[in-house]
Amino acid sequence: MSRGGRYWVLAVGIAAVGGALAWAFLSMPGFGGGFHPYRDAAVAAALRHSTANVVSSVNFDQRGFDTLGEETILLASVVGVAVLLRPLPGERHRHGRQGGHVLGTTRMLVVVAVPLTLVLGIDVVAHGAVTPGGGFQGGVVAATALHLIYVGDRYRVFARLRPIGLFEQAEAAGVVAYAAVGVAGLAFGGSWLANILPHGTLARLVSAGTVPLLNAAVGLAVAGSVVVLLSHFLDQRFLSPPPGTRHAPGDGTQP
Amino acid sequence: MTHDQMANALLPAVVVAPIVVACLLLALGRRLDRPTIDVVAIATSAAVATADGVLLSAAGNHRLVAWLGGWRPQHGASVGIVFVGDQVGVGAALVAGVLMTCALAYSWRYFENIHVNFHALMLLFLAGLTGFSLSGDLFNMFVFFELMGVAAYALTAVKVEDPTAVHGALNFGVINSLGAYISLMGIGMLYAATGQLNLALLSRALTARGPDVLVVVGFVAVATGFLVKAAAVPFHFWLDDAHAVAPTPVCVLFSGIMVELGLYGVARLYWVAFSGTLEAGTIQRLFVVLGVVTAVVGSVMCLLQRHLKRLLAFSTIAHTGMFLIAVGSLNPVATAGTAVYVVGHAAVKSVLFLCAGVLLNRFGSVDEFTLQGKGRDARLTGIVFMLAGLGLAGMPPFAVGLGKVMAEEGVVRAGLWWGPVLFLLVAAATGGAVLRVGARVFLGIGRGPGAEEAGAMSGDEEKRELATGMTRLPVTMGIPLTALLAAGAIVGLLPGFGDQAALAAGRFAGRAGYVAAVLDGTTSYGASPAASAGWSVEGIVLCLASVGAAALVALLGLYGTALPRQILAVLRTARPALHMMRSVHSGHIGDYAAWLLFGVGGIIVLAMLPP
Amino acid sequence: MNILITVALTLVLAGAAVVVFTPVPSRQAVVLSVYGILLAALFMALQAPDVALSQVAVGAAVVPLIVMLAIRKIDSLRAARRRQR
Amino acid sequence: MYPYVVAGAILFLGVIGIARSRNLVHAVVCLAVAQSGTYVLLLTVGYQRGATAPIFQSAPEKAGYAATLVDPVVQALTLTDIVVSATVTSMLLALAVQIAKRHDTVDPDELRSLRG
Repeated sequence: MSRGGRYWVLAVGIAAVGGALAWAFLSMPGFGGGFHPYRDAAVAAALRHSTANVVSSVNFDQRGFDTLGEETILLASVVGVAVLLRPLPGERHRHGRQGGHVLGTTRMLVVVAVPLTLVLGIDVVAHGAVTPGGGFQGGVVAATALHLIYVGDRYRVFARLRPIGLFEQAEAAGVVAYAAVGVAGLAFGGSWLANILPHGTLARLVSAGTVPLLNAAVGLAVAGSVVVLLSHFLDQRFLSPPPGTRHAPGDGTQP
Repeated sequence: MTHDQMANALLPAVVVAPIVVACLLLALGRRLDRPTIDVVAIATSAAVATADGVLLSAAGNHRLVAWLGGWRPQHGASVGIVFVGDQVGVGAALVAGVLMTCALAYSWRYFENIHVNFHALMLLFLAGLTGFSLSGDLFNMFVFFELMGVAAYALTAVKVEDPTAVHGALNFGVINSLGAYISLMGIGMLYAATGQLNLALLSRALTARGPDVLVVVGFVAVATGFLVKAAAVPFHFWLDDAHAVAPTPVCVLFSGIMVELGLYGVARLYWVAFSGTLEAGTIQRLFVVLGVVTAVVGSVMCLLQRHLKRLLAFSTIAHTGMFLIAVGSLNPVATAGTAVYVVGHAAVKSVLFLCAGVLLNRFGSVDEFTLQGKGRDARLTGIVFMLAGLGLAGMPPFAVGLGKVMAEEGVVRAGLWWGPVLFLLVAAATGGAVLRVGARVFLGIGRGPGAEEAGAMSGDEEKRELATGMTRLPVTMGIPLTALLAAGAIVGLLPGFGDQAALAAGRFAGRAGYVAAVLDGTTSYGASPAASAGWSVEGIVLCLASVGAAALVALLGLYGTALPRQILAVLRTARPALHMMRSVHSGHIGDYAAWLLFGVGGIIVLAMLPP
Repeated sequence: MNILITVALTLVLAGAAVVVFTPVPSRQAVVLSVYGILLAALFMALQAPDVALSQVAVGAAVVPLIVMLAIRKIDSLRAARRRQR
Repeated sequence: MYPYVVAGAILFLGVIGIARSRNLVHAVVCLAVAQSGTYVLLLTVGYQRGATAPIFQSAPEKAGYAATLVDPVVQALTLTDIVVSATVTSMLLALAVQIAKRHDTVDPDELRSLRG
């Protein structure tokens, strides 16, 4: 289809859908209103399980299966990217610049910023049931800590600090741990992902039953996933392009 | 173990088990050798299928309900996620499990260079398919929809060295994601209107609210994502791109169950949440119009293909059109017929894709004209292929035929007297196209390409899927092929299968029963009228007619250029229209995005017109 | 309070338009990062600190970084191709 | 109603971007923008005037406390949505990189392998 034809089709679509959406928005409860039946039930449920952060209660307790699905999506995408970015036949790993001359500032960054960020990430994970944040946000922060080393282009240092196999296993272990808490819920609480641990006191670090455990599992899975995901993209820089990539029909596939 | 306990444990287990095994395979993958990985993956998927079978037999007596996290409803409401198993939902999961087992068996030694990742993706894909069929929560359905999607995009492009594969996967990913986001918009709107995500709670709230514009637009928006998966025209463009390029075992799952699950999603959404609110006549009109357009576009495009996998993809689109009409007629017998049809279609379509894979691995092409006569000595593959082609056209005793008989009866009862004629044409076109290719490849008959065929996408660019060439059919490929073909025929002959399907469809469409099972715990189905549906004399005659018509279409395709000049001149007048239809399938992602929005607009207009 | 939300919404809308209508991908990655921060600010105004934190980590950092890496790879492929010719 | 219109407009902007795009990376970014419209819709639907973030400092003393918090459910949904967006984006970018390798171009107008 020509560019003009495409814009016409799109314009008709947007006119129809936009009009209908605007009309529908008119009959939606007004912005900022107080009609939230699910909220009312969810807040009460979070209190019953002594979970101060109601969002965490929804994510890890009330709708914990969504989060298992979400971690699985993340896992699938990491495996998918690994498959998609694997070196093609003819692509070789170029020797990256040799490490060794790490600049003072970069070293400072590594020494100071990395542990700090790592601690921050772990802290965000640990307090997921109490303050904003949780396994997901903390996991990303922790993964970022490791990638700060990339600042300054010290890929070699980075590659040594980052045993990918280990992170892949951490990621898988996180998802398995989440499922294991789920099975424990079935075994001791009668349903999958039941919150079987004592709920403790609201707003304490150890409260909310299984929520901190699930947070930790997600933190592990997310940190592993983000590191592996980024590493596949980083590695692309060190692949020499395959010779003569343009595809010719029947190149060597005929018997 | 009581019935309740079993449902509670097993319904989520069929989703979690493949996820856990996939993780273990990934974590240990480097230490395992390839046969172990194959065996573990096949065993897992077979175990899931077996558990689905157990659940299916249990679902015959009661609806199965599992509240995750133990958030059972108090005073008729709950904050948790629920899994619900009735015969249709569990049946869909079972089809997914069986197809996955066959696909994994077939891909024994496939993709050696990516080792464990292929199996992990397949198992995660299975978890997505199963979770989507069992979930009773709108947002949870979205999550599993996305899981299916993410695994499917990667699986489409597993052969990264194939330029068309990466392109097809990207088109697939963008259009499916866009559809999913429109669905999520709809979920947000429905949440604003009702404050609920659970289908049963949504159903209660919507029934109390009545059909205002917000409910209609919300329904259309949520349905859009599912209709994209179901490949309804004009949301179908991703399907022919993805099917043409995805590895054969993956195509089996795409055509056999993933597309059908899109339709299942729409039907589930309508019957449970919206059937108490929306005007039945409006919904009927909407789906019938969509279905007719889809069936026509799919059939015509199917006839125009020379790339075998792309041809099979368009035949799936044509069948989706029939399913949309049958389900959209809102008649329980037609819905039952669709369910039977889907099972039969899954079997024969999978066989056809697997045969295409065998040809590809042997000759390095899936092009009808390149392969002409090449398959003469591949007797078993040829016989299986032709039988599956006849099955696709509706030949008794294949389950496709039984489903077609029931669907036709149902749509006529719903007042769509022209339904059987359209179904016959679709079966003739799609079956005929397959038989044409079969005759050309395995018998070596027919003339060369005409002007119109020559311009189509060639099947020569497909890359082989096995590292080493293949001269004869290996056992690991032969068994799934013959087993699936036999299953397609046996299911159609099972005594009482049609009756059971009709009963199950009646329960599937029972809104009150679903809501009561989820919220009040009354899981028994209650008395339902004894349904009877099955082969009838009229039906068999119609099936044989469609097989005859398919044979005629195949002959026309093989020797069409030998027709008298006057007739050819008349046929040539259709050429500009065909050319336009073909050029709309441009492979351009911008076009597809524009068509997507155009389609949503069209559906909204159809839904808002006065009845 | 409501003025804050209105301003944030308008900024987000404008940010989305700028991202979409920035044709050069490498510039777009930067704009996307800014857009991510605008969204996070809106989420803070909407009393969603959890989501805002996530949005900063993912939408303003990780995703733009991946976009940047993909662009660099594609550009280096193009450069290599030009050298071959 | 303004917040909902903004959400819808962002979705449309994303689609327009995909339709106009001359570069697949650009198209993928536009898809991510389209998805951000859903975040805005979900969170604005859950907002309540005068209510605070759904986190307790201490146990509430009287009934009706729930009405003082904005809706946590939509926030949880948005969190999941953000993860989905990141995964889909990275997957599609990986595909774009492979397309660049195999087709020598990332301009959708020049990709002609899947016609008819």
